[in-house]
Amino acid sequence: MDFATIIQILDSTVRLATPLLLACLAGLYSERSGVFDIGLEGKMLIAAFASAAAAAATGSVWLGLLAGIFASLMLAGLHGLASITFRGNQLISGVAINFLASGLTVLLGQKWFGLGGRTPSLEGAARFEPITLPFAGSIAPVPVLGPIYSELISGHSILVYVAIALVPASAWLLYRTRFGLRLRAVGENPAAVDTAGVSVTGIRYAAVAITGILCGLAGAYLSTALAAGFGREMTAGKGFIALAALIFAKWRPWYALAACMLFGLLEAVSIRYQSIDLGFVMIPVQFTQALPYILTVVILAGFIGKAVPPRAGGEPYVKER
Amino acid sequence: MGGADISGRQSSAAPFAIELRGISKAFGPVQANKDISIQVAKGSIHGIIGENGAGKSTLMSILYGFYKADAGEIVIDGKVTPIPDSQSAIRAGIGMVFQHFKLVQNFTVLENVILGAEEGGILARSLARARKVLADLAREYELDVDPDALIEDLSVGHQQRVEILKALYRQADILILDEPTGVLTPAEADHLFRILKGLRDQGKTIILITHKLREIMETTDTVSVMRRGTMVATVRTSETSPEELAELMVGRKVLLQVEKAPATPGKTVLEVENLRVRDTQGVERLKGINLTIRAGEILGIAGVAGNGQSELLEVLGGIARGTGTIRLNGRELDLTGRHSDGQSRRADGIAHVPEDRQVLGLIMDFTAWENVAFGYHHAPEYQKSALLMDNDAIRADCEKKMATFDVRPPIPTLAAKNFSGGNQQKIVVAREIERNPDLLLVGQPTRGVDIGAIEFIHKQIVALRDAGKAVLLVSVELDEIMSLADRIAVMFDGRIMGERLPDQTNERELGLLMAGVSGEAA
Amino acid sequence: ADPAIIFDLGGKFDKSFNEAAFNGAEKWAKETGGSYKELEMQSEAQREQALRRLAESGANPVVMTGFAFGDVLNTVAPDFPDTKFAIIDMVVEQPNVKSVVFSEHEGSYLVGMMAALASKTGTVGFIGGMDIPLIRKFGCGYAQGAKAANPNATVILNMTGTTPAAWNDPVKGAELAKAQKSQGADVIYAAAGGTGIGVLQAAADEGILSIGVDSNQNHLHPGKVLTSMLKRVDVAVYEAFKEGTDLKPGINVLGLKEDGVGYALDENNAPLVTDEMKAAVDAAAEKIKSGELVVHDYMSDDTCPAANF
Amino acid sequence: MGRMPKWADAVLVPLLSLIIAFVISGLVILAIGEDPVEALKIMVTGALGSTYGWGYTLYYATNFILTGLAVAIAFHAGLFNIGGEGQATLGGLGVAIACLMLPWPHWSLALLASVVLSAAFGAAWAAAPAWLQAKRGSHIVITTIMFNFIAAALLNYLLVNVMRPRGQMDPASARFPAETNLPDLHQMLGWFGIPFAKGTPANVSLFVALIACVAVWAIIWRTRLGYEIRSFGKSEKAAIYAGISPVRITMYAMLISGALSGLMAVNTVQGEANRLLLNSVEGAGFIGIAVALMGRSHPVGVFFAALLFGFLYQGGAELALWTKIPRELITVIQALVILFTGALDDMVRAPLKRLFLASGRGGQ
Ligand SMILES: Nc1ncnc2c1ncn2[C@@H]1O[C@H](COP(=O)(O)OP(=O)(O)OP(=O)(O)O)[C@@H](O)[C@H]1O
Ligand SMILES: Nc1ncnc2c1ncn2[C@@H]1O[C@H](COP(=O)(O)OP(=O)(O)OP(=O)(O)O)[C@@H](O)[C@H]1O
Ligand SMILES: [Mg+2]
Ligand SMILES: [Mg+2]
Repeated sequence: MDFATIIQILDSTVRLATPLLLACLAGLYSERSGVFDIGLEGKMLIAAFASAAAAAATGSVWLGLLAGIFASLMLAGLHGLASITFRGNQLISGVAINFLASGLTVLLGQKWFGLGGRTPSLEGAARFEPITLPFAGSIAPVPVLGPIYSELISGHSILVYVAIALVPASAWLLYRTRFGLRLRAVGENPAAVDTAGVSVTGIRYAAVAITGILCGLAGAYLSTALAAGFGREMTAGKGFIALAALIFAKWRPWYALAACMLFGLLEAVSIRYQSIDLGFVMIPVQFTQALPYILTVVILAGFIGKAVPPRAGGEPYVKER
Repeated sequence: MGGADISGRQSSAAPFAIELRGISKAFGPVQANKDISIQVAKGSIHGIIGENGAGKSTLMSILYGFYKADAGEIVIDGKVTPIPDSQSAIRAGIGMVFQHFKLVQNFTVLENVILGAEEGGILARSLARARKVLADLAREYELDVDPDALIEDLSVGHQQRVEILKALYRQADILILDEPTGVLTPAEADHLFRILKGLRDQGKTIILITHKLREIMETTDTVSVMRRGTMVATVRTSETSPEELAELMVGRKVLLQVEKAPATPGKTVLEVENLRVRDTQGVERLKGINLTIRAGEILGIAGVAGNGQSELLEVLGGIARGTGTIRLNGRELDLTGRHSDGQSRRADGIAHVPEDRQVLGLIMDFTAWENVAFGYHHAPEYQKSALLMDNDAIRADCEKKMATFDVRPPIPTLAAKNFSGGNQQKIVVAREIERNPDLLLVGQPTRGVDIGAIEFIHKQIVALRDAGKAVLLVSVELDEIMSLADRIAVMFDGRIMGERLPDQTNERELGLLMAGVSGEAA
Repeated sequence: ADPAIIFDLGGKFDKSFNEAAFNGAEKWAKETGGSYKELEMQSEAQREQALRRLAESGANPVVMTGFAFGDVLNTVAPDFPDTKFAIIDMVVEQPNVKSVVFSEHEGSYLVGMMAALASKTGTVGFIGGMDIPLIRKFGCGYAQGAKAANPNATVILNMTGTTPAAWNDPVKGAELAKAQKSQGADVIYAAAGGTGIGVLQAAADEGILSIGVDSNQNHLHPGKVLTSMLKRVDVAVYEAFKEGTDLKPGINVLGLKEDGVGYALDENNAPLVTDEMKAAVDAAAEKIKSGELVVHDYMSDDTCPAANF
Repeated sequence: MGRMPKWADAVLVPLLSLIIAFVISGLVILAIGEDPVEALKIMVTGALGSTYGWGYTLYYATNFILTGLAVAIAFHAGLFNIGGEGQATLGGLGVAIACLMLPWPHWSLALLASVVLSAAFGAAWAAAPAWLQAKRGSHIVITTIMFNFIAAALLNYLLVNVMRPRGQMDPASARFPAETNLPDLHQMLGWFGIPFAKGTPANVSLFVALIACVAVWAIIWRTRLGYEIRSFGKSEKAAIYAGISPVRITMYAMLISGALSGLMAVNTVQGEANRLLLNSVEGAGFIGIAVALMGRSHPVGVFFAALLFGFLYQGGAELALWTKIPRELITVIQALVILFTGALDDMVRAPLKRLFLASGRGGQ
């Protein structure tokens, strides 16, 4: 494998990891606050749809982004209502939200655009274009560093940089601020927060809202940066992979970055090398396609100890039974 | 009714620190508090006692804004102060140490202390300030804990200090403690009461809930008694006696002393040689234990919690694995293999009343009758056929046990979580003792249990001994050990420091052994 | 009786196969002013249900798109001897069934040639939806064409996935296209339903050429889609509707000769297709039509001379 | 008494929640410009108005019962098995092998064989995640998701390269011999002279599912294993105290769960398609999660929830068949039903409880 190929695979890794990373960080906030969220997939999906639809209608990707965030926030609010206010089952709520998004996106898309749930293709200002970082052109010829900077680091859409910047930002928010302290506490022992005079409900809603916003970014990235428009079910299970990454990362921001990059890398490699001819035997494409999943299991079993979720996770906070 | 005109150390003209008027609270159909009124004078220690489920915790939770009262009002320093939430309680200068600590286990002490009382959005400043304040408080009240330690690494005694520090950090003038000594060693409890008296002398007001009459008598200025949701009396401590309080509480005379005949030990039932146990982190928790128990004998294990007593019970009960030898009636038991689990131990004739009934001894969501079979679900009398269990038989058995052990309410289909702590404990004790085991392991049998139930449980343990069975009793309550045990072994740091006979030793000597001062030196 | 059409699981707006069928039906409706009944499948078990219900309701003929109906049609057709059925992409031998199959390998051969001719790097790509025989048939024809135009050409063959999502994953399609580009491909042929949209998009973004499939997809990115492999499902549906109750049963193989497959040339891609390219491809097309040149059909023996699956 | 009676909790609350879900679904239908009353009529008559409709409703319900039970029994052990898809996929493989392996003289023997093999294959596919959870602490949610993807890839490979008869276009196995075809409800009820529509996919597997319901109920509430599973699910620590081995229970619960998922394939692969298709599971594994949650992990609840989802599936199909309403409407209705009956039920329960409490007090 030559250097250029490595750069290309890593470049692909960054692109593929970005939606995972955004969704994974999204889940991190919610789950750290004690609200489990298997509805990441649905929120991403509806955001992907809303942002593509709004971008197609207005021609502005920024309005699209706002619409995506708004749509995702609505579903997040629904999840909050079910799991915080009405103390419902968080798994059921998540499952329902996934179904809801999967149905609504096509239903509305068909009603508005008549393209079977697809939005029109986005062009120009209706899409996030790659950003060329300063000096990318002039540095490019420099050996090793040149390609790394100009091809791997430069040339992604703004949301990629946002996603990566969100990692230190989240770490800081979580471990260095009052909000972060309360957020983590509420996921571990809500009664402690409650008796300390802080509203458990307030913190959890805030966390769920952040989850909504980040899922909005993830969805918008999919449909307006990676692709140029929405297609039905276009999240294709990424929400679940993000969830896996979150568990993998033991609910920590920097680990989340590593986990998502790993998943991105595994997928990039399996895309790059489909059928592998070993001479005596041909490894079928199905095997390489399953490889990221097989490796995930292997890594999980071999290297990651027991992942302990936030202690109060999944349980609604009830003080009077 | 309550609300008697009693004002502790202060003159009755001064406003009360706290006055509750006509507080009522129902949980669904359960009326936990009925029209309760009390007055607590500023700068006094006020005790509240009552049976399990009498409504003490509920009342205090209302005062702290954790629960909302259905009716009634709260008056603080003479002003009617609505307390809809804990925030308001804190603002009104109330701090509470709950029976089950409200601490975040994987946070540091500092983080727990500032939680909810942070200054500004960034933590660094709050942490720095808290560190200073904590140092001051530690000096002032002997409340030192390592501010950077994780809560999960602290002993319960230290965890409780953190809870008190939390309240003091918020400048509480009124401190409520709900069963603070349930999990403390005598030394820790003494220390706590010293702190509380110090706080009182600085003008703080303290409400103390406890089941231990001795603590009430020694510490409080006034005491209120609750029964079935109502306040039955409030009296000056100096004008009452434990016997009177006990009778007020339970509504009948209670024996505060265990009555038992001298032991007549028979053949050796349990022999433990060089028993060693490591925990999951690989730390050695038992470092070569040797002991024997004979039939018709109660061996009491005294010691500060966390010195290996739990591990000893766990290894004998088949929960943990270890090395060494254990012989029961001369037969060696498996310590590591397939036959080292709880099922095998039960089959061998060992029954186990675990220290933590809610986490180990019961499935809180199961009904009482399901819990009665817990651990004995393989017992032949509970089977209908090779495959099916005989639920009717278990239910019938449960009814019988509930009757003999006076479990209230005697409803087999009620979930375990809906029984009060004392009655939960009775279910566990009934299940284990009624098996008529050769060896009974008992850990903290009366923790958090009211005096009526304590009396009953103690009687049962003695009865089993008198039936010629061996009992291993682990308790951090020296009182309990002194009055129940026929022989006392003191554990410290995974070792047995020495053995004493109850009538040839005293609390001071045992206390020294518990602190690791060996027998010869003491 | 009104005719009816049943679309396969991809849905009638898949921008390729089913949509072509839909266009054919619409064309018929517009021209004749007639109305027709349409259905979209949502689950495997509904295939039989849909067929029976339509036949019972009197629809005639009943046209269905996709090989997956073959099995069911075999059992349903005999129960409705008076109803005519037409199935696309599959052969069902029943007296009241018209089977329309396309020689996709021939069309793919032509676009494969065109790809190799347009390629500057000598490497061309193929992205299929799922590794199933039909898609291999496309890929195999394409590879033969590319090798014919440039014996040294390298053909990269990729499949999107193994779950139904593989047909609807434009993001992965785009990523595959980028991966192929980084391996040197500068023309990529997508036969992957909705996933293909992503392939075409990525190719346009990356400044390389792409080739559409089934419908004419040249307009999706004018000047950036080299051509589209046309599979005239629309014509087949249109014809079947037009024949109406007189639908002629039997097997209908639509190849180059029958104008059933081909490549698209319109104002969107005219600047991309040089006269030499057109000449070479048209010459090959003639040879195929005349039978002088036989493109190997993967499905005839599950092997491919030009590619390894 | 001022307590909410059990029947209200078990029947009234879900019913009211269901009504809310349907009312909101009606609003959605209005919003896309269709007539909700008409739509409901089509759904009800289409799914329940004829034995024909029932034939489909019950067919789907059969799938959902089995996957719902699978999720439910894992839930009882405190395990979240999202791997129903993959386990059912493998179950399909088991059915195909059973049906193609031997020339069975009669369907009943073939059924026996396919039941055994599908359950075994499904269980085997659940065994690895179970073992990894029990021994290595690998989170079962992740591993079962991963095994879904791996199962899809495996089946894709086998169907394309191994099991597909030469020259066949479909990535599907050969058709099973006619002797293995299971009798459908038309045939079975015909034996008793009860008329039932011909040509519907509901078949004898329905009874397999019903037997599974009873068996699961008995396992959970009547056997020692079930007692141990429930204990372990409620509290691992307490289970160890009682001498219940976590590894053993995790394995058993997941094996049973996987076997139930696998059994689903008997219905789809042998009962309906008569050959193994690429996507015969069609998301039933995921629906099973919703069914189990809605059914509160009780076999009776699972049965009714499965019936409800069967109705939605078939009613929705009819809707898509006869109106211009896109099929995704059904997904939305499903979502609303799951949401309101499963997660927002307290919205109905809390006021209802207060109502009962007030009336109880008033009555005293
Ligand atoms: N959150 C709750 N939900 C429902 N019922 C409750 C709740 N908390 C307490 N109860 C009931 O209210 C009554 C009073 O309980 P409370 O905890 O106040 O008693 P207590 O006097 O503190 O008992 P103990 O001495 O055991 O601590 C009991 O019957 C209890 O079962
Ligand atoms: N009727 C009820 N409905 C629901 N939950 C109840 C009910 N009664 C009691 N509980 C719960 O069961 C717990 C045990 O009751 P209770 O307060 O009497 O015991 P406890 O004293 O807190 O236990 P411990 O002995 O550990 O101190 C209560 O905290 C309460 O949360
Ligand atoms: Mg209490
Ligand atoms: Mg208590």
